[in-house]
Amino acid sequence: MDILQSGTGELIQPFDLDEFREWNRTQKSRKLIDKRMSEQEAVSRFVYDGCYIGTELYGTVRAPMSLAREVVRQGKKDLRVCGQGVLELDLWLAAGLVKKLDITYIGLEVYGTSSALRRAVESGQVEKCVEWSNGAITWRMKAAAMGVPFLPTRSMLGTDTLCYSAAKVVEDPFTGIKVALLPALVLDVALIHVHRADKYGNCQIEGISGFAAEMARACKRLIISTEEIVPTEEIRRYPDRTIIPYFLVDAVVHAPYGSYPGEMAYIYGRDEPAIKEWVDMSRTGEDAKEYLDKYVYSVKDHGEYLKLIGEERLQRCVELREKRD
Amino acid sequence: MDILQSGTGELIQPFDLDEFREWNRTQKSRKLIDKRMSEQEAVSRFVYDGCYIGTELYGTVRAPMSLAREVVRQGKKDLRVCGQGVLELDLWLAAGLVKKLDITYIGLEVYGTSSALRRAVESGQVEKCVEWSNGAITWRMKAAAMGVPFLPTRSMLGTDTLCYSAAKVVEDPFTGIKVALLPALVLDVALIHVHRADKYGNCQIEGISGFAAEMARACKRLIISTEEIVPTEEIRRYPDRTIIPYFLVDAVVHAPYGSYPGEMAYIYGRDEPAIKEWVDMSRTGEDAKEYLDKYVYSVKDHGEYLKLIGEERLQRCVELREKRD
Amino acid sequence: MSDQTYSKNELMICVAARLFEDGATCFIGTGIPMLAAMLAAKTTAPNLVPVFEFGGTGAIMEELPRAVGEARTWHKGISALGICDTMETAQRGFIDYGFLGGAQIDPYGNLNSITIGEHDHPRARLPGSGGGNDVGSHCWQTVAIMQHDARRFVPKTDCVTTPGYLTGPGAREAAGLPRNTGPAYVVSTLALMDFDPESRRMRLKATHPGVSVEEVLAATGFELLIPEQVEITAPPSAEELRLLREEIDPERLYI
Amino acid sequence: MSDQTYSKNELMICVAARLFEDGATCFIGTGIPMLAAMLAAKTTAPNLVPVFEFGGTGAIMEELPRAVGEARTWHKGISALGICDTMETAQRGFIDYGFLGGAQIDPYGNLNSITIGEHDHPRARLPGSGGGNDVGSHCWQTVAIMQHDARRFVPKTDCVTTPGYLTGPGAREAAGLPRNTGPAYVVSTLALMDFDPESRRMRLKATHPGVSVEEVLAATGFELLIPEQVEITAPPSAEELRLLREEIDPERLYI
Repeated sequence: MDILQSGTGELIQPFDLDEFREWNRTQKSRKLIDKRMSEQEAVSRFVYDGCYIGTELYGTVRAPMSLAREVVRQGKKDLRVCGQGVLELDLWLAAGLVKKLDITYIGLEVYGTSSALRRAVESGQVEKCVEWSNGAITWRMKAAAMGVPFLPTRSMLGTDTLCYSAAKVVEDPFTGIKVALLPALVLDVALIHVHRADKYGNCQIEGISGFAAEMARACKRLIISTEEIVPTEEIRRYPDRTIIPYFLVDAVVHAPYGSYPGEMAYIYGRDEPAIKEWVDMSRTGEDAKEYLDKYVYSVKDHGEYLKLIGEERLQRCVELREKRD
Repeated sequence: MDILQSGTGELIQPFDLDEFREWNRTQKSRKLIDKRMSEQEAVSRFVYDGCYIGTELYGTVRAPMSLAREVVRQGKKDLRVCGQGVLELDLWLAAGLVKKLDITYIGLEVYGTSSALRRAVESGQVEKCVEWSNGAITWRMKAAAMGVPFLPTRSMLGTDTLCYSAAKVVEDPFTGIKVALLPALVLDVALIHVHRADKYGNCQIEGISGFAAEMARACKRLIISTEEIVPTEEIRRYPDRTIIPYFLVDAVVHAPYGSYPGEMAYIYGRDEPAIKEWVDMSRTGEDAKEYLDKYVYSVKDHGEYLKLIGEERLQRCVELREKRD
Repeated sequence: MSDQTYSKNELMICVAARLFEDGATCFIGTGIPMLAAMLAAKTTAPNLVPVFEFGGTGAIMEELPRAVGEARTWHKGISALGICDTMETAQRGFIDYGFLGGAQIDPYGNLNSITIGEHDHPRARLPGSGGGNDVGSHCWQTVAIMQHDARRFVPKTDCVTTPGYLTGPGAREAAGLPRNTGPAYVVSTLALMDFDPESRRMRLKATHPGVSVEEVLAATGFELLIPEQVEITAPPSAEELRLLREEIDPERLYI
Repeated sequence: MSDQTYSKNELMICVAARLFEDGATCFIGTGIPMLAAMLAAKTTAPNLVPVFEFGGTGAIMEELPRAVGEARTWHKGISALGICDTMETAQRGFIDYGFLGGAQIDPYGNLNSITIGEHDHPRARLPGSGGGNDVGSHCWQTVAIMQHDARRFVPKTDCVTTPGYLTGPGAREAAGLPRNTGPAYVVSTLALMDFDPESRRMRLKATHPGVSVEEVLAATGFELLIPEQVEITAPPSAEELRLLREEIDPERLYI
């Protein structure tokens, strides 16, 4: 089982499984502790300059937008960032917070490529882009979540994506096929937005789970924002819905409309004009700064942000929500 | 990444991922086809002498007992069987159907070791026992479900479990730790019992999911038995509960009390005296045969079996069910 | 012939939609593939099973999704699980078709969506490999949808980020990619292309109405194979256009 | 001293229950560990987090589970997922304690639960490695619960199916098992044992009431380390017995 090929990309977040185990033993309490706090407190306690950080799902769907804005507001810098994103990572890129990227896709989906990404990378402000596929980056988190050093895949083979990654190609000792081994990814901090959580951090999600289960199990610190805080009894009534148990969680932030201007299935739909506003403003660095000034720096927290957006607009999003007939 | 150690156990179900992919392309329709059939038809169409077969979960909990009895009734033989079981595998062992075992645990839980297993193995009737841990056998299915040839684990290292398995130990090329590589397990046939399914095979489960998701994705043929057949609209209302989508499924058998004498969370509890009856009768080959005569061979199907058990007993189990307050 | 006018996007959507086999599973990415899938589901492929990478399978697409994780991607769906489920379903051989895009494509159907210029100091940073690499690796057949010009149809892409036939016959298998997979079609603003089964090189199959073979060749930066018979794609029908404009994309996000 | 009589199982359950640290996560197998966990939850460890291998985490154990997948193992629980979730949670270092059993145990705490005699032609076929191997590999500390006699406490087990300290100091790490893990205690019908931190060999910690050190040694097929001070385990209290008999196992499945 020789190494047939090694990607030349940097492993920008090296890992040690025994050290991760020790962290999980000593830094993650199994006690039911009230972890509710403001987004200011959560971000200032757990996000730090230079940390390796990731956000779950995609900027317009169940994304931790209120937390992402708070990271910008507190100006955490030199971030090493995990992969895929739309609005949330775009804000960080535009604010100049990102130093290195394990990148899979950063763009504006319907609205095309990301100008913020282009500026940040082409100017050299982002020092390093290590390439992965969407599947691969999730499997890297899944490896960490499983407590194993790598997972094999048949993605990425034969491409420059592999060349610019930190994966390694080997021959499977059972059947002789080639597979790419993806190194585990243990994030320093992860941000995940959910439908409901109790004060201890037990979380439940409606609809697709994206990569919440994997990311929550692949990080040293986990900040949850939630549309609703529910009594623990409600969690215990449907334990088969608890995708994230409390002992994985470090902070629970109550954030109604936390995914706005993106959507939250069954609660509110997306605000298309608000998304387009970023699409337009992000085209130039100057306009992007103006946007950040208006929507991030000049409001002190998510509550003030929602006041700026206004009840009427939010209500319109509620009307546009996905419904269970 | 040399092979540091190889288990001496036989890989009793060799696999070829490209062949499995081809099977999934050509033998598993994506069309919505009514797959309802009797247990007789399902077992006679999809289970065959010498096939590699597995049952999901454990003989007293959401186990496909009605299907397991039908396999005995039809006398399918020389079965190669996947691992862990209580009543369901005990019946097969007692009926002399099993030739080879990828064994993790076969026993009677509370009631101790399995006499049927002892007789079958010590007499040489079961020709081969290849050893795995419970985690390992599930990860083997998970490997197949992921479409990869192996998964690494830190289980089994340093033990004779590994020596008598078909795992291989290698050094992780990223961090240098040792891991055991578990070969993918692609079953010929899997039997899974669920709370509800539609006629196409979309399945939903309440409570723990055991290894249903993994096994359903790691087999060439999948027979589902279900407490209830529901309209597809009900499935589509809660797509986030569909752990097994229809295109994985080959047969849908309506089997109320299909897990009896075991339990089905929220529907019925277990029948302790009925379980004890097998515990007692299975102590000798003769008594075990008598039990099989009474409860399997002399009834023509699951419907007749339920009549033999009687409404009153079944109703008592319903009263003992787990409830959501 | 239709007497209606239509946009290039409308035509590409219609041509792509007609490629969907009824009852097949298809990995659907953002944009034109979504419109094509909706159009197919309303016309020739009512039993189409759309799969969206973040977990939605078998949705009934009543409204156009604008993101691959939106609730519309699992609306009245069969299952709504996570990205591992869909990617592993593809890796296991359960996804028949995948739709792809990119900034550049080469004669073997390889796509580039990461950088133009040197990777570490790019002239243009593109979005990244995304799910495209996984789709191109695992789906049985892929269809690329591209603007057609010589800057995009290039002899050699700056990077290969989604595998086509790589360097030619046997190259996918040699790299370890699943057997019998690869690009089937390219739908462009000018034409429909397929791939020669021997050489694995891109081949013109049909030109769009009003486009000459010469125009296609001029807009292609490599030698495109030309078969003896070049078909002409059927223009959007009135019904296709009505569906697109009234039911599928009434807000005109794409058309 | 209690003036009540009690069974050997009742004593073992009480001794095991007192080992549970409050607020710790514990992998609970069928049988005595379940009773011990319930007793602990009702006495000294109200914040105990039981984990059952087929997916139940954090159940409020109101009734004694008789199987590791029963609904009682996730009754009012925190989560009810699958076996991969619990095993991977252990592999990731989140499970503090695990309870184990076996047919044989050796001085290093290695357990055998697959075969007595030659593996391929065994004199006795035992249930198999089960979850025990995973628990013994990944939990931070393990506690074995055993009948105490010289056929079970052997110098060398016929097979090692759940890893203890293997061949002694450093052997677990050399085999690749997670750092700083291993057996902590053995609760038997005669005594409570721990392991010498230097030699990793089993050591008598306390004898049960009325049992002499000599009796323990006579029932142990290898040289058991004897410290200068051997404690005596406290007998079951009246309250412990009441809880066991009235609340935990009123049907007397185990006691």
